[in-house]
Amino acid sequence: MVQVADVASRAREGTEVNPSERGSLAIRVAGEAGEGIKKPGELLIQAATRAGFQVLTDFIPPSEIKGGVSFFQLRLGSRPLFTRGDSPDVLFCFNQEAYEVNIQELEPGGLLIYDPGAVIPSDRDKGQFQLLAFPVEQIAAKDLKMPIVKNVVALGGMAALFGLETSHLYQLINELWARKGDAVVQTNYRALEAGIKFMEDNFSADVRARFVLQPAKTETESMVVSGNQATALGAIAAGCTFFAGYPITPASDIMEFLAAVLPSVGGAVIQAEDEISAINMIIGAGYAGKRAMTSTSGPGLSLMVEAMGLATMAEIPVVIVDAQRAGPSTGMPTRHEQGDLFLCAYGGHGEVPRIILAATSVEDCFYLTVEAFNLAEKYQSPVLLMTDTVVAVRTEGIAKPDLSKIRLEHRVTWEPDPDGSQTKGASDSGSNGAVQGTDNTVAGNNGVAGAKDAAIPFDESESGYRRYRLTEDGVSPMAIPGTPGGQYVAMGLEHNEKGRHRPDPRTHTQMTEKRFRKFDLAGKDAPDAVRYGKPDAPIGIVTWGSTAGVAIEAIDALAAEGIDACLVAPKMLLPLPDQQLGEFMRTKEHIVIPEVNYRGQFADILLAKYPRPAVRVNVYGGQPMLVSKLTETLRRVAAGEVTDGRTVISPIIGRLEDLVTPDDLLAPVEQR
Amino acid sequence: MVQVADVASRAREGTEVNPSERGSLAIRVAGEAGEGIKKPGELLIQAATRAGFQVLTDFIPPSEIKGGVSFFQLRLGSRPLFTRGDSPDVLFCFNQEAYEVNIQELEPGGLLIYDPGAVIPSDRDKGQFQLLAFPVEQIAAKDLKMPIVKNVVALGGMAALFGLETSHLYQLINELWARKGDAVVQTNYRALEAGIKFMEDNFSADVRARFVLQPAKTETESMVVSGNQATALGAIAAGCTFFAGYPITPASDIMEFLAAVLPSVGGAVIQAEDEISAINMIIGAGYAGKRAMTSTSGPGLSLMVEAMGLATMAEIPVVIVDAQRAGPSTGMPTRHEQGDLFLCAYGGHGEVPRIILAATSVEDCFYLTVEAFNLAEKYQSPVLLMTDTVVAVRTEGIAKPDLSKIRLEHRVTWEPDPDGSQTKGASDSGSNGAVQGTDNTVAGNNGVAGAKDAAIPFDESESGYRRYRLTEDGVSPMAIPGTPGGQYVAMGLEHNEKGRHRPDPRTHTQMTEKRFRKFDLAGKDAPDAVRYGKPDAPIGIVTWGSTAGVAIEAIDALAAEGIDACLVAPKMLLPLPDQQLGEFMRTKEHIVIPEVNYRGQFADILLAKYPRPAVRVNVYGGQPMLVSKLTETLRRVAAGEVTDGRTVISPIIGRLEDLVTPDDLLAPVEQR
Amino acid sequence: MAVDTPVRERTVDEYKSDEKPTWCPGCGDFGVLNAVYRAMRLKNFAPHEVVAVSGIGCSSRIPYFISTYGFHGIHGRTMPIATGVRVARPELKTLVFGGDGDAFAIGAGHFVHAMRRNLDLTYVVMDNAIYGLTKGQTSPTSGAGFSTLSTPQGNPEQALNPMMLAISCGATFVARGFSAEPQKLADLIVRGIEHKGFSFIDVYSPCPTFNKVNTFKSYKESVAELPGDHNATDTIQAMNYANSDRPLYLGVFLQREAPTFEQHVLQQQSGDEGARQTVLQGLFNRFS
Amino acid sequence: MAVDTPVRERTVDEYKSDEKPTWCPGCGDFGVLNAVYRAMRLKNFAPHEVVAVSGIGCSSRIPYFISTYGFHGIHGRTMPIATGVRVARPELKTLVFGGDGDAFAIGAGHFVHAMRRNLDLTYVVMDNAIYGLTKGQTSPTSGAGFSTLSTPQGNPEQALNPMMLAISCGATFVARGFSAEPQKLADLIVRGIEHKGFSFIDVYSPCPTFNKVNTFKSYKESVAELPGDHNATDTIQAMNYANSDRPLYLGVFLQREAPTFEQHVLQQQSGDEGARQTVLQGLFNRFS
Ligand SMILES: Cc1ncc(C[n+]2csc(CCOP(=O)(O)OP(=O)(O)O)c2C)c(N)n1
Ligand SMILES: Cc1ncc(C[n+]2csc(CCOP(=O)(O)OP(=O)(O)O)c2C)c(N)n1
Ligand code: SF4
Ligand code: SF4
Ligand SMILES: [Mg+2]
Ligand SMILES: [Mg+2]
Repeated sequence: MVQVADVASRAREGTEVNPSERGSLAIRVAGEAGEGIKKPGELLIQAATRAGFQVLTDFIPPSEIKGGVSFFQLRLGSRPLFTRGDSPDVLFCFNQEAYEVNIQELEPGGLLIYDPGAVIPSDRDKGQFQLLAFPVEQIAAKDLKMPIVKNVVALGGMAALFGLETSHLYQLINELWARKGDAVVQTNYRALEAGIKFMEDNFSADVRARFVLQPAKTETESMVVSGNQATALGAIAAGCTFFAGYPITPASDIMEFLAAVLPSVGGAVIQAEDEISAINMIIGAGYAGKRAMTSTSGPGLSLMVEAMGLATMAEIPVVIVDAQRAGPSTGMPTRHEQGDLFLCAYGGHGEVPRIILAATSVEDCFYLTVEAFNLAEKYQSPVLLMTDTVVAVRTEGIAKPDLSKIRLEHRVTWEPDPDGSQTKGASDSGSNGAVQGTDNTVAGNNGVAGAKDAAIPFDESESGYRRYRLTEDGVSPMAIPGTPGGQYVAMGLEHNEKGRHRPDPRTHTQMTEKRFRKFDLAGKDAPDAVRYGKPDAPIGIVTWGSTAGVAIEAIDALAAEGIDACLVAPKMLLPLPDQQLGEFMRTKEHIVIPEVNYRGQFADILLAKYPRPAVRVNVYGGQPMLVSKLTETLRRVAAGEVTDGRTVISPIIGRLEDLVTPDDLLAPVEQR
Repeated sequence: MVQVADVASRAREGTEVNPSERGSLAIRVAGEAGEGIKKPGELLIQAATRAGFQVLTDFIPPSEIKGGVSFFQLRLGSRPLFTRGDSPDVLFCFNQEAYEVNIQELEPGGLLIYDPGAVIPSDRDKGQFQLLAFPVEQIAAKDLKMPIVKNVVALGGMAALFGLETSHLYQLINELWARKGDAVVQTNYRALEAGIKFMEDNFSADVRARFVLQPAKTETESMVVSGNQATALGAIAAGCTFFAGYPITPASDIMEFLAAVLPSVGGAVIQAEDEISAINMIIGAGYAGKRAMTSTSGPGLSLMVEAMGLATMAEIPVVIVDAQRAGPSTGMPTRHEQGDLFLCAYGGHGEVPRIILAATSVEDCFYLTVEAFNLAEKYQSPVLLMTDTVVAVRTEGIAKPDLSKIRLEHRVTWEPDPDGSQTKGASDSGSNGAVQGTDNTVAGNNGVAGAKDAAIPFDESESGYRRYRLTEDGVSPMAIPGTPGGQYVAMGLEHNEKGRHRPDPRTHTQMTEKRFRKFDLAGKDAPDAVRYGKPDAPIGIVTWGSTAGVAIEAIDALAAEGIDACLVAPKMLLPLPDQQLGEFMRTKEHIVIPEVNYRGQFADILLAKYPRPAVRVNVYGGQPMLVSKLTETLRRVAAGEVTDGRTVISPIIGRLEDLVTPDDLLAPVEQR
Repeated sequence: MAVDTPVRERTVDEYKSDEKPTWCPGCGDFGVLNAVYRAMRLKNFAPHEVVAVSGIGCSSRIPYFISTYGFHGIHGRTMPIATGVRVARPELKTLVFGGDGDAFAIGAGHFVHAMRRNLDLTYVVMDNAIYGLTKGQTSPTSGAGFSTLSTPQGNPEQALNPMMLAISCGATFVARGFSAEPQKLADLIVRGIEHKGFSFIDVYSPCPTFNKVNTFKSYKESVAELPGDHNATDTIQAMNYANSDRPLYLGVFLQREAPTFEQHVLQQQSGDEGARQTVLQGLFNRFS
Repeated sequence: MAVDTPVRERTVDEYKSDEKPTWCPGCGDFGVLNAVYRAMRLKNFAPHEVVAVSGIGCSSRIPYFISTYGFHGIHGRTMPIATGVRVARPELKTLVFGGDGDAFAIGAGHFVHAMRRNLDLTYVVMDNAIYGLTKGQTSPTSGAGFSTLSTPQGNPEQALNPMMLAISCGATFVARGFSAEPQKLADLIVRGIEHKGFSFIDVYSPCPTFNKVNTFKSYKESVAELPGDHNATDTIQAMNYANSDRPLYLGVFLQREAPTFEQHVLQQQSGDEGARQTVLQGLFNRFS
C-alpha cells in the first residue's frame, strides 16, 4: 500500500482519497463555459483509453450559453466504470468562479489544483483539502510565450498526476495538429512537456502515488464516444438513410452528427421546421421504404404524440429517440431526469401500443439503436429508444463494435406474382430501391412466407393486394411505393385489410387486436437485460436507463460490506419482458426500484404487472442519482428498516447539503 | 297486463317486445343522413319531456358527410334511463337503405314501421317482426299537398303509438313556426293530425297497448340537451369568458354553442388555426385572469400535450374538455371509445400531475364542467374533463340546474399592501378586472390568508412578490396582470419562488413537490361518485364515463334475476379519490371493471393502486358496451366462472353477430 | 424515373381505383378528381410510380379514388409526409392534396417551409373556403364577415391570400384553377408536374353543402384568366395580380427556375449505402 | 387603458428588472433590450399595465429583464399566448418577443394567423439568422449555403423573407430595425405600439457567438433606410422593397388602417358577465 505525505485534510476526519487503491480516479476540470477545456479533456480521455484505462466522462452543459459555469468530470478506472462518480477526487480550477462553485463537491481530503493567477482559495479550504498551485497561465504565457496553449500545459500536468504513459498524448497531438504544420505540433509538444515537468517537480512522487492508477489492459480495441454519438453511429450501422429532426438539448448533436455523415452513405438529414414536421417526414420516408429516424427530447416528443399514433395505425417503421431531460415543460434543458417514461408508454389517444427500449450505457446507445430499427422493421411500428441526459452527454470508452456481428432485420415486403397476374399495368417494372431482406419478401396475394393468415374470416372474393392482411402474428407484407400492383393507401383512419376506411365494429375489433398481437410478440425479441450481482441475493434491484450504472456501483459498495444485492435492468421497457422480470419479481425477498423521477414511473408499470411490496427510491433534483445515497437506502433495506413504499433521497451529497444555506438555493450558482 | 294481438313474430321464439310492461320504449328512426329527421325527432323529445317522460336519444352521425346512413334512437321511459337501449323496439324506416342497414338490430318481435312507397320489406322479416306500412310520403304529398311535411306526419304517428299527450306537440309546433306565419303553423297542425289519425285508424288500440307508456311525473322541470350542450352551458355557468378551439368531431359543437353565446356574457370565442394554438390561447387568457377553456377530441388532445405541461409548470388555471372518439390516430371520428385515459393521465414529458374528471351522463357534463373550473382555479392548474362520444352526442332530459346552488371557486389572487410599499410605481392603480373572489385575495408579500408557507426555508431577504411561493398546500397567490407591484414572469422553465429560472437541485425538488402537493390535495375535492345497487352486494363494479350507465342497467337486469351487484363510478379519475374507492376495492368479493377500450386503461390505474383480483370487461368495436353483454359477464362472475383477468365481449348483439357474414364485415354497411 | 419500354398508352380508367368517391352530389372536388385523372393520363404515368399524399378533410380523401400509391395522413401534416416521400424516393412522382383548412390553418407552418425548400412536387389545394368534413366552420380563406357555425356573428379575420403567401415564401410555381373547368385545371396540373420545383395550385372547389357564399356561381362571376402578357417570372407583377380581389385571376401567376431540395440532397451525397461499413470503420477509428 | 392621473414621468431604470441579462458579450439582443426600455420610457408606460410575452430562445429571455408582467412561454407558441392575453385583457399593452426560430420555424403557422387577425400588439423578432440557445443551427432566415452544425455542407433551403411573409399575410404595420441602432429601433417600436393593429418589427440582432456570417459588420455594409418617398400604404411597393437583397432596407415598409380583432370581439359582445344568469335561464328555457 502506498504511503502518503501528511496533508491538511488528513487531520479532518481521518479520511483521504485513495484512488490508486480504489482503482478509479475522478477528476473534475472546471472553467468558464465554452469550448476551451473541452478539447484537451478529449485528448486526455483518448490517450487514457489507448493506454488501456477505462474512461467515463460527463460534460454537464451550463444552462446559460455564456456566463454560466460548466465543468466536465473525467473518471479513469482500472476496472469498468458505470457512473461519473459521486464527487471528484481531484478538482482542477481555472478561475475563481469555477473554484467557488465546485469546491464543495470535492471529496474530503481530495486534491485541489488551481491556477494561482486566477484563483485564491479560502483558508477554510486550505485546511480541508490538499492544495496544489499550478500556474498554467504563467507557464504558457511567460515560459512558452503562447498563452493559447495553457490548456495543453494543464493536460500534461494531469497526465503526469495519475501516471499516464504520455507517448499516447504526443501521438494524439501529432494526429490532431499535423495538418496545421510542424510548428504547431512542436509548440504543443513543448506545452505538454512543461506541464509534465511542473507536476513532477512540484508534486512529489510519493504524494502522487495515491493518484497513480494501473491501466486495465483489455484485448478489445476501444473508442471513446458520447451516448449521442453512439446513437448516431448505431443509426448508421442499422442502415438508417433518412433523418429529420429539430434542435433541442440534449438531443441536437445526434442530428448534427448524422448531418455530417449520412450523405456519405447515400442518406439525407433534414432540419425540419419543428418536431411535428420531423416525425411526419420520417413517417413519409418510412412509408416510402427507408429506415428513418428522428431524435428529440421531452418538449419535442410531446409534439410528436399525434404522429406516433399515425405510424402505429398506418403500420410504418420509424425510430424515435428521446434523450430525456428534466421537465415538465421547458423545465431544465441541461439537467437529468427519467421523467418521460409515462409519455413514451402512454402518450397517444386511443389504444396505441408502444415498443420502448431504454439505454443503460453509452454502449447501449449504439446497439439499442440497431435493435430499435430491427424491431421497427419487423413489427412495422414506431419504436421509441429512450436515453437520458447522463447517458446522452457522457462519453465512455467502449469496445469497437464488430460490424460483422450486427444482424439487420428487414420488413416483410410484398412483391407481385412473377406472372404479374395481380397487377394493374402489368408490364411496368417499378424501381423499388427499398432496403429489403430478400428472404422476407412475400410473393403475390396468397404467398404466406413470413405472414400466416390469422384464423379470422376474410372475404376471399376481395382480389388484389391486402396491405393490412390479418395474419397470425399481426404482421402484413408491405408494398413499397414503386412496386407494381402493390398500390394501396396508408392511413390513420381505421381500415379493412385492403386499406379502406371501415368503421364497423368487427373491423375495429380485429385491427385493434392485430396491432396488439404485434406488440405482444415484440416482447420475445427483447434485448438481454443488464444483470449484476449475485443472482441469489435477497435484495433485487430493478431499474432502467443510466440509473442501472448507479445500481451496479451501489451493489459493489455493499458487497464490500458483506451485503448482497443484485440487479436486473431490462433494455426493453414495453412490452415488459416477462422472461427477464417475472421470476425475479416473484422470488426476491426485497425489490428496490430506484429512479430519477418523482412518481416512480417504471415502478408503476412494473408493479401493475407484478403486484408486490417494493421499495421505490426516487430523487428529482435534476442530477443523477448518487451511488452513496442509493447505497445508504439499500443498507436500510438489508437491515429490514424499509420494506415497501417510497423513499425519497437527496440529489446532492451530504457534505454539500450541510454547506448550502437557503441563500445559496434561492440564488443558485448557475445564475451568478 | 296488456293482452296483445297475435303477430307473426310471436310464433318465432315466443318472445315479443313489451315496452309498456318494461317501462321503456326505444324507437329508432332511420333515413338518409342529413337534417331531415332531426327536427321532428327533437320536437318529439321535447314534447315527451314536457309530458313527463324520461328521454334519452342517441344520434350517431354517419362517418361520411353524405351517402352514409344515419339514424337516431329515441328512448322513452317511465323510469330513469341510462343508455340508449341495446336494440330498438320500434324501427321507423324512410328508405330502403335505412331499412336494410337497421333491420338486423330490431328487437325480435319488434315493430317495423316503414313507408311502403320507399321500402320493400323482405319475406323473412315479415315472418320475424310486426310490420306496419305507414305511407307518410303519400299522405303528405297527396292528401296534404305538402311533400315537405312528411316528417311531421311521421311525428304524429309516433306520438300516437306510445300514447303521448299530443297537446305538447301542438304547442311546440306553434312555438317553433309561429314567426313564419299562421299558414305554416296550420299546415303542420294538419300534418300532425293526419299522422295521428293514420296510426289510430290502422293500428288497433289493443295492439298499440303494448307500446303505450305511462309518463313518470316528476316535480322538477326538465330540459333536453346533449352532453356537448350541457358542457357549454356548464362553462357559461362556471363563469367562462374565453374559449379557443379548433373543429373536431365530436367536440365541435361545444365551440359552436359557445361562439353563439359567450359574446352575450362579455366573453369571446376564437377559432384557432390549430389545437396547439387553441390551448396556448387559453393559457394566455388564464394567465391574464380569465376563466378559459378549450374542447377537443383525441387527435387535438395529442397536440395539446406540450402546452398542458406549460400550464402545469406556470400554474395557470385552464379547462380542457376531451370528447373521446375511437382511435388511434384519426381512427373512427364518429365512433365511441374510452381510449384517451392514458393520454390524459400520462401524456406529458417530465413529472406533470394531472387532475382528471370524467362525465358519466349528460347531467355530469354540466356540473363537472363547473367543477373543472373550480378545481382549475383553486389549484391553479389545468384540469381535464373527459367525456365520450356517447355522452357528448346523446341528449337526455335532465333537471334544470338551480343556478343559485352553484358555487364558484376563485383563484387566490395577490393584491398589493394597501400602503403600496411593495410596489414599484406605487401611485399607479392598474385596472384589474379579473374574476376574483374577494375573500381569496392575499394582501402584500406577507399576507398568509389562503396560503400558508410550507416549512421550507426561503430567503427572507428576497423582497417583493413571490409568484411561486412555497406554501403548505402548494397554492401560491397569483397576481393578475394589471395589479400594481405584482409583476412577475410566468414560465415553463423550472423556477424559484420569484419566477426566475433556477436549475439547482433543491429548487427543482421543492417545486416538483409543490406541484404534487396541489395534486394530492385535489383528491379531497372529488365530486361524489355515482353509486348504484345494494351497497353490500358481493359484486362490485367500478367504471367511468358513459359505461357507468351501462353498468346501472346491467345491475337492474341482474336484480330481476336475484343477483346483486353494485357500482361505484368516480367522477374524478386522477387523483384517484381513495375515500370513494378504497373500501370498495378492499372489501368486495368480486371486482368487475368494464371499459370500452382494449387495455383496460382505468383498470390499470385502479389496480396499480389497489392490487387485487379483478375482472376487466373490455369491448373495442367503436360502439358503446351493450347492457346485455355486460349482464352476461356479470352472471358468469356471480356463478364463480370468472374471478380475475380480462374478458373481451362482443360489440354487437348476438342476433346480429349470427347474421353477419364475413362479407358484411369487410364491406360494411357504412360504405355501401 | 423508371420508364416503360415500350411506352404503353394508358386510359383514364386505369387511374381510377375501385372505391367510388363519397363526396356530396355537386361537390367541387369531383371536378378536381377528374382533372387529376386527366393530368395523369396526359403524363401517361405508371400508377405504381406515383404517390398521392393528402391530409384530412373531404378533399383529402382523394387518394382513395386514385389507383396510385397513396398516403391519407393526419390533419395538416400533408407537407411533411410528402417531404419524407420526396426525399426518400425522388424517382417517384409525388402529387399532394389537401383542403384549405388542412393546408392553410393547421398546416400553414409546414406549407411555408415546404415552399422555402422548393421540393419537386405538385400541391393541389381544394379550396372551398370552409371546413367541409367537420360540417361547416370558417376556414382561413373564408371572407371577413362570413357567418358559419363557428363564427355566427361573422368571421372577424381577414381571409388569407394563398397566392400572395406562396409567392412570398418562394414557391417556384404558383397557379390558381377552378374545379368547374377541369380541362384547364388538368393542363395547370400538368404544367405543375412538369415544373421542376414546388408547384402550388390553389383550386376553387366549392362546397355546396356548407358554403353558400363561395359557390360555383359566385366564382363564375368573379374569375378571369390572367392577361396573356403577364410575365410569370416577375415576382412583383405576380404579387400584384395575386392581390386582386376582383377579378380573381386564374392561371400561372409565377414560374421561375431554382435548384430543388432534392438536387441539393443528391449533390451532398458523396457515397451510397454500399459505403456504410467503410464510413463506420472510419468513424470508429476517429474515436479511438 | 387606465392612465395615471396626474401622469408621472418615469425613468428608464423603472423598466429594468433586478435580473441582469445573461446574453453573451456583444450579443445583438442587448441593443434590442435597450430600445425596448427606451420605447417604454417614451410611452411612459406603467410597468404593471404591460405584458411582455415571448417564446424560447436566447432572445426570448427578454421578459426577465423588464419590470413589466411577463410570460416566457414555450418554443414557437408566442403568438397564441399573446393572443389569449390580448383578447382577455385588451386594456393592457402587449409586447411580444421572439427569435427567428421561434417566430418563423416552429411558430410560422401561428405567425401567419396572428397577422391575419390583426391583433393589436407589437411583435419584435430578434433575428440573428441562427438558433442561438441550442448553440448554432440553421434558422429559417439563414441564407442558402450557410454552413452550421445542422447543415455542415451548406443550407439547402432558401432564406425566408419575413417582410414579404408579413405583408402577404395582412400585417398592418411591417418594419425592420437593426440592433446596432437602438435609438432608431426605439422609435420604430414606439410607432409600432402606436399603430392600431398588428405591428411586426423584424430586427437584425446578430449572434456573435454562433453566426459568423450575419454580423454587425455584414449588416452595416448592407442596410439602408427606406427611401423618404416610400408610400407605406402601398402593399405592392412595400413588397418591392421587401424583395430587395441589397440593400436590406430599414424602416416602415407598410402601415395601413384596418379594424383590429379586439374591436371585432368587442363589437360582437352584446352583454357582460352580469348577464350570465339571465342568458343561462334563457337557454335553459329554450331546451325545455
Ligand atoms: C388534429 C386534428 N384536428 C382536427 C381534426 C378535424 N378535422 C378533420 S378535417 C378538418 C378540416 C377540414 O377542412 P378542409 O381541410 O378545408 O377540408 P374540406 O373538408 O373542406 O375539404 C378538421 C378540422 C382532425 N382530424 N385532426
Ligand atoms: C418544442 C421545442 N423544440 C425545441 C426546443 C429547443 N430550442 C430552444 S430555443 C430554440 C431555437 C432558438 O432559436 P431562436 O428562436 O432563433 O432564438 P435565439 O436563441 O437565436 O435568440 C430551440 C430549437 C424547445 N425548447 N422546444
Ligand atoms: S361537405 Fe362540402 S366539401 Fe365535403 S363532400 Fe360535401 S360538398 Fe364536398
Ligand atoms: S448565443 Fe448568440 S443569441 Fe445567444 S446570447 Fe450568445 S450571442 Fe446572443
Ligand atoms: Mg375546405
Ligand atoms: Mg435566432
